[in-house]
Amino acid sequence: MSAADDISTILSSGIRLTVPLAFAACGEYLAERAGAMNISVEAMMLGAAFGSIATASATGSATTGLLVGVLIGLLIGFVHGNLSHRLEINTFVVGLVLNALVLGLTSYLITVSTFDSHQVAQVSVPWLRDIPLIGHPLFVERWPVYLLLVIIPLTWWLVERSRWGLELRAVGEQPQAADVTGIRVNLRRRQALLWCGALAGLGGAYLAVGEVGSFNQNMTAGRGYIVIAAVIFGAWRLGRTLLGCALFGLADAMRLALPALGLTLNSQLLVVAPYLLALLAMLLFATRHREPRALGQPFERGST
Amino acid sequence: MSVSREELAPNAFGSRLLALTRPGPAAWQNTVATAVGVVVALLLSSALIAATGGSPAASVQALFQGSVADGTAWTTTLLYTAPLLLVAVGACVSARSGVFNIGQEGQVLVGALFAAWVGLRLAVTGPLLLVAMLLTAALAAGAWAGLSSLMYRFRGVNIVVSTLLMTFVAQQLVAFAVNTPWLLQESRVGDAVVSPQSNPLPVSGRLGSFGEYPDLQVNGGLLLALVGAVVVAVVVARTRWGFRLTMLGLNPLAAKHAGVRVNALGGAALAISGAFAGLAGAVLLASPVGVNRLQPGIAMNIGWDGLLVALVARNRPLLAVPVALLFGVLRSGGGFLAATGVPPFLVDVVKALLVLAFVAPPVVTAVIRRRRAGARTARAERRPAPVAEEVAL
Amino acid sequence: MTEDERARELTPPSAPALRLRGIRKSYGPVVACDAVDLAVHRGEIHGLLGENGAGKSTLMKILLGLVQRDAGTIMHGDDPVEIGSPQEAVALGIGMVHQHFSLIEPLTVWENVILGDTGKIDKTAACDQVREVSRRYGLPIDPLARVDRLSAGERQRVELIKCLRRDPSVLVLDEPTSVLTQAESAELFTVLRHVVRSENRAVILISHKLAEITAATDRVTVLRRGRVVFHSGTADTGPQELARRMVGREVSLGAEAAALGMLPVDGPAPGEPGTPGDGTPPAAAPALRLRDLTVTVDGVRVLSDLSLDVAPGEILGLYGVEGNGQATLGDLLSGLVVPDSGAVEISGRPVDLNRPGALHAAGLGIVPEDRHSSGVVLDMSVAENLVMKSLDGVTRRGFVSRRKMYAEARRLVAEFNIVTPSMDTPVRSLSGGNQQRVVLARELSAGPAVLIAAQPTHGLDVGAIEDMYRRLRDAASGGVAVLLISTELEEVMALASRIAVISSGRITGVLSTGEATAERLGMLVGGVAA
Amino acid sequence: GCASNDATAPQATAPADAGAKTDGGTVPAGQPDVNGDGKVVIGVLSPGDINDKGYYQSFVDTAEAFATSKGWTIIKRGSVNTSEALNAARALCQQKVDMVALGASELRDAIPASEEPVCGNTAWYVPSSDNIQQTPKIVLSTDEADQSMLAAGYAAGLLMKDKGETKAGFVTGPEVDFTTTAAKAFKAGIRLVVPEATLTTTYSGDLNDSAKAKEATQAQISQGVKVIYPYLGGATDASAELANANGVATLTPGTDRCASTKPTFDISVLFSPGDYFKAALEEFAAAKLQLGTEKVWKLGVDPFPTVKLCNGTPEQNKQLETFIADVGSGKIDPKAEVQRLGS
Ligand SMILES: Nc1ncnc2c1ncn2[C@@H]1O[C@H](COP(=O)(O)OP(=O)(O)OP(=O)(O)O)[C@@H](O)[C@H]1O
Ligand SMILES: Nc1ncnc2c1ncn2[C@@H]1O[C@H](COP(=O)(O)OP(=O)(O)OP(=O)(O)O)[C@@H](O)[C@H]1O
Ligand SMILES: [Mg+2]
Ligand SMILES: [Mg+2]
Repeated sequence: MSAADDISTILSSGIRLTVPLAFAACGEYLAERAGAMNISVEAMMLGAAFGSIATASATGSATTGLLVGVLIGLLIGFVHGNLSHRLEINTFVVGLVLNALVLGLTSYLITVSTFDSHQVAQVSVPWLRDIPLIGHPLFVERWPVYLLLVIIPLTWWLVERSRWGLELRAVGEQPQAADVTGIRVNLRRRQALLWCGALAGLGGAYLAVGEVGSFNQNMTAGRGYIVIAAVIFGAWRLGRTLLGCALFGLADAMRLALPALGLTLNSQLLVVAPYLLALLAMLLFATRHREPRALGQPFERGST
Repeated sequence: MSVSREELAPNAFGSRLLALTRPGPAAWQNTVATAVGVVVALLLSSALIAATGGSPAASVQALFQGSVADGTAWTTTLLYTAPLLLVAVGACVSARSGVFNIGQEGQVLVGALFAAWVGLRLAVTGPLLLVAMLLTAALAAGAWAGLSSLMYRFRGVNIVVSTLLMTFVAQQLVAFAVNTPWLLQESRVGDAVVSPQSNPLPVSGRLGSFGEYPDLQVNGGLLLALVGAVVVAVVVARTRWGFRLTMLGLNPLAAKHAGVRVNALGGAALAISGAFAGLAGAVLLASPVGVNRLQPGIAMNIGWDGLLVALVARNRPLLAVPVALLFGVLRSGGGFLAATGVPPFLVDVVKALLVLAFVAPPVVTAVIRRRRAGARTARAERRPAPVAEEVAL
Repeated sequence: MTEDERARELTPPSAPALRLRGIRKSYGPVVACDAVDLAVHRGEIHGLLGENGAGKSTLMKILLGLVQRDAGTIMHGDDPVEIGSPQEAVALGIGMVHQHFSLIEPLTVWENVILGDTGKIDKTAACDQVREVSRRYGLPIDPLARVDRLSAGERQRVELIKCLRRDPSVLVLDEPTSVLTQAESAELFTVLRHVVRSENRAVILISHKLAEITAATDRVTVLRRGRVVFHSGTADTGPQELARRMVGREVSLGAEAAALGMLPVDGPAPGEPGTPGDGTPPAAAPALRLRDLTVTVDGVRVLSDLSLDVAPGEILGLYGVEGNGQATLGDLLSGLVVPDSGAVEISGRPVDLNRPGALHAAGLGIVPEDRHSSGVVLDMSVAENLVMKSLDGVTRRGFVSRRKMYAEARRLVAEFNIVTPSMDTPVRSLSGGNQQRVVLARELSAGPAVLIAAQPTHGLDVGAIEDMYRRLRDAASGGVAVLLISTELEEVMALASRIAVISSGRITGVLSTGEATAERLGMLVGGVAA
Repeated sequence: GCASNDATAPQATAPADAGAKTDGGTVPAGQPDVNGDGKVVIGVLSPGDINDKGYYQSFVDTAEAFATSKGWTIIKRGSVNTSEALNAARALCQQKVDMVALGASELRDAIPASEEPVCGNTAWYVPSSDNIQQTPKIVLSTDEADQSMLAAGYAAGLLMKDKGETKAGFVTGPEVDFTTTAAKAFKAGIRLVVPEATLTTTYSGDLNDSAKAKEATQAQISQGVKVIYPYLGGATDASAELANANGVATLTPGTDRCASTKPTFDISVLFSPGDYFKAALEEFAAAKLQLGTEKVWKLGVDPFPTVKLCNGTPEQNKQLETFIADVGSGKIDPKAEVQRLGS
């Protein structure tokens, strides 16, 4: 085995571990830019993972499963949005409760049912896959991975270039001012949460029907929290957020691949690395100046 | 100046109590909405059971049997209630000061970790050991939560986020401790397999209890929690410190303006909330009947649930007592669900739905009231305006 | 005013551009607007005059679609229209410059300008439009600049450009001058006149300042407690009548003029603390001494080397346009901000500003600028708010004694005429004037040597303003050194014996009231040392 | 001052010899209806996911099948946190079970409940690796992981030798004692056949995180590993499927899955707690279960644990059988072999 192959293996593995995070991070990033701090992303991913496998098992189509996963993410985003940006229940409370609810519900349902395993098809791009080093990692993947090629630029464009995104940013920074300008603040936040739900759902569904092919209890195992850590680590910039996801994904890949290369590292340290890095990022680069000013703050017309 | 109410009522405190019992229209609506919410939550849960082939009635029966049917069941319920209440009381303190700590799960773990270390390594004997354990747990978890406060103070790190992230750090810290022989991993006997857990605590490091199991046995942790709830309730409502805390929570700027050391007080509130969570960790570890070992799973989601208890109790320490009991009932009752074929995860679903049922009503009634006003406005728009006499300009 | 313009004003075009009929809006028990009729014509500046809380902003928010009315009709030309959102208002040609909050600071000028539009974003076109509008009206601005780097005056320009770009037939400005220097106000009125005269638009100018209304408008409508109580051509009426209509009783333009936003016709009576001096500090040792205070926020010097002395028994007015460091000075003297350098001495002793509560302990009382955010705790009771700074006096062994607290609160409520249903009423449900009295009562009850009053009359009605003036004068005559921080020229002229002018965080001059004229102050405010 | 960790270790169990243990014991009256309430209820607690299609599920499935055939009732509860074991066991006793069966030795913390009055009339079945103290109330069922894992390694070694491979892989969850010792014995087994063989052990951190297990498996496959032991829980199938897809041989963690088609396994390593439990249940049904005894399951002596090749050549099968018999007869000392070759 050559060093190039080793790198190629780790890269592949890192990409696969990054993809679910990256999908969800695109969503969480957009929601946070709109000021909607949403810790229910774990619930979205887990619910979607369950829904996608259940559907794939029932219909025999992994792609349908993927779609249903997205729908479930949307549903959770819709519920979260309405609870915290229509009824104005504290968004952290809503997030905690949804996480607990979805974990309980999926664990319950998986106990009383059994599903077959299903996976979406793999795409292998001719010629490109033969590029040394990066060819195999990048061009032999389950097809939803390539959705990232659309979703990342689209998310960036939506936030930075579209009118909707301009309004989202306004809502995330100074909701009162946005309101008098005629922007429906809570509506925009609910919409942002829908986008977040759809993408986190896609991430979770990809994990289930793309990556693993089956569902087991608490299968997202805290990936939603890693996504939140990535957005913080990325200081609310899309590029750096995705970099964070890639970093966390690669770190995991290294941890899982290094023993095969004859090296071992302290596993607790590696598991905790994303959280420590996010905390460090916040400590070192005074992120408070980059954080959307109204992040996590409810909006009610008339209050200052 | 109008005549104030206290001038009429010599006993101002009495009149305040009276005012509490006289429900305003909002309180009445809230009660109804909460009742409706609870019913909806229970109906949804029953529907879930029925849809998956279980029997809702049998599940309720099992929950009842497992939690309050007899002394034994009560003992288990109270065993869970104690740490839940401790966490919730702490959460009340920080929430009162306007700081939202959601890292209790980690703080429980840190408390248990340090209590275990003291209990197993400190060559102290007798009841002193227990005291040392509880104190260390409170101090360590308080300091752990205090870290978040420092990060906020000096680098502006959002407290909700940092307490959340620190939870995962705490989990790995405990995992490291119980996997590391020179730290807390259990001793190897012969060539037996060792588990990721500590040795059991010596007997002197366990909490006492009242009553003889299998009859009702009240664990010492519950007493600790009840005392904590009462003390916190009194301190918050009656002392100068509590006055400042409330002021800080309601308007930090005004508090600072009034000479409150906001960072110190907010940090103290966060640390106190962490300390209570840490105590909960020590209580879990030193439970009079229990495993008495530090294990990675020792927190058993008590931290998360305790936070929910405080939310349902709307951050009132005394109200947290019955709520913690309810959550304890659900936990101990959940142990009986298996017999009905219903997965115990049902309890988590019920809990989450109940929390929503308690948290949503005040908000929902407020919104409905606002909507009603809005609806009236919408209808009025269709009505032609009374034509005022033409303004000659 | 040319003959031509005068002629046009006297014969307004027949159909109003916009007409409101029987508009009503209530917030619970508070009726903000009640059967309001208003007609605005093209080619005129229409003044909307009223005390604080009269319902002016509410009326305009209804016009803008931000607030839904309970009853009434809005006629645009000859058609009744429904305005459900600001976008619909824009479509009808109504634009508004808001009193508060309407620019998003981290966004650039052009982004702010197009916020609220619909359709695709075209940056180049937007920037071109900004440049075009700014050239046409003489409002220079860089479309690519971030708003948080702009001064108050520049932000006002952005607001104007944002409105004018949409080519409104009716332009509403809600108290636009409070953040502007006199020169900037003059510039604004020039633009408005241009908009009205050459482009035949309608302008609604909202103000509670008599002087501004009489100087800048063609026609005036007066609101009192939500009702239209008077309307007239501006030329056909005078300050005296407008004041009477606005307040609802006969008022003298002497003593009360300042409360109405007019320069006093005659100065304060001799012998009062506000007696004009000669601009040099009185001989007595200063009770408050600020030494070279410098504060830097985000690399910007908000206060630089600010020094001031205030003697016992005097009222020193610190006058300047909003956003020149007064707020920071107020925060500093509230203990919310610690200066980079400099010192504060009270009664000759330096105060350690790092210690919370040190200023209060040293004998400094303060009526903060924004009472809701830092003066009171809205959800605590009147009694609690009254004792919150002197908790030690009502505490025994760490426990707050309710008996002592109520006794103290009752005393203050009586002394300061605070109208409240009970001691347990949350301060939130008091009226603005009474909230301010709570703050003042609390601060004066500690027997301070120094009282800082920052914008003490913001948001109060004339009666409450007069009461506040009286109490500040009383405090001064009782030997307290009063520092009055105000953006209202009339207020400082009426109250202070000396006036210090602050501009860009530095003191540009100190004048006695005798030597202070609007022109000299105006130059100082503009940063030109006199 | 500080005490050392070992000073606080429970002063337990100078391991008595097995013979003495099996001698004593009591047979509770009325077996199988120990509590005499007219029905037989078996309560099963498992620390793992009882739908993992493997180790943990086998225990519950066995119990369920047996109970159903006898007309008994079964109460099963999975995913029991070790810290909750004690309360979970008590809950079973309160529900009047006749037998409490622990699915794995991780739940040993539940054992003190057997001494409590609530559990007065219950039989206890406890699987054990040899550090659980025998009490008069419990039946211990012990197998030595060394033996089955050594045999598993031996079987894997046979496959590798015939293909001329030297690289084997072991993918498991957390890096804890039971996984590290298993890996060690597996490695020793392989080296008995292929002395120069290497074993790569990867700890994914979680027995149930399929995604990570797959990545660990993939990394090993890329390194040219030809036999992989997915020593996992819920993540077993995901890992095995990946191995199948790459033509890498696999072993089962505990159950006989030679018949399985998706994924397929090449070696079944049988140390399923269900199989041991079934024997106890049979005794229980026949009213012969002796509490206070320990049943030690020996490779080559008892039917379980054992190892079988799913598609072995007769030659390979024979070699494996010989090896197992040698362990059973004491000709090979597994402990010593693991010591010698495992590190
Ligand atoms: N959102 C609201 N909820 C309740 N009451 C309100 C609200 N907005 C305004 N009010 C009340 O309506 C009345 C009119 O307010 P409005 O802001 O229109 O006054 P204004 O004339 O603009 O005063 P100012 O000169 O201070 O700007 C006040 O009594 C105010 O308290
Ligand atoms: N946000 C609010 N919540 C509850 N009540 C309010 C609110 N705003 C105003 N009010 C009520 O509306 C009334 C009018 O408020 P406003 O501030 O206009 O007082 P005001 O009539 O100008 O009196 P003052 O002369 O004391 O300022 C107050 O008495 C108060 O009870
Ligand atoms: Mg207004
Ligand atoms: Mg029985």
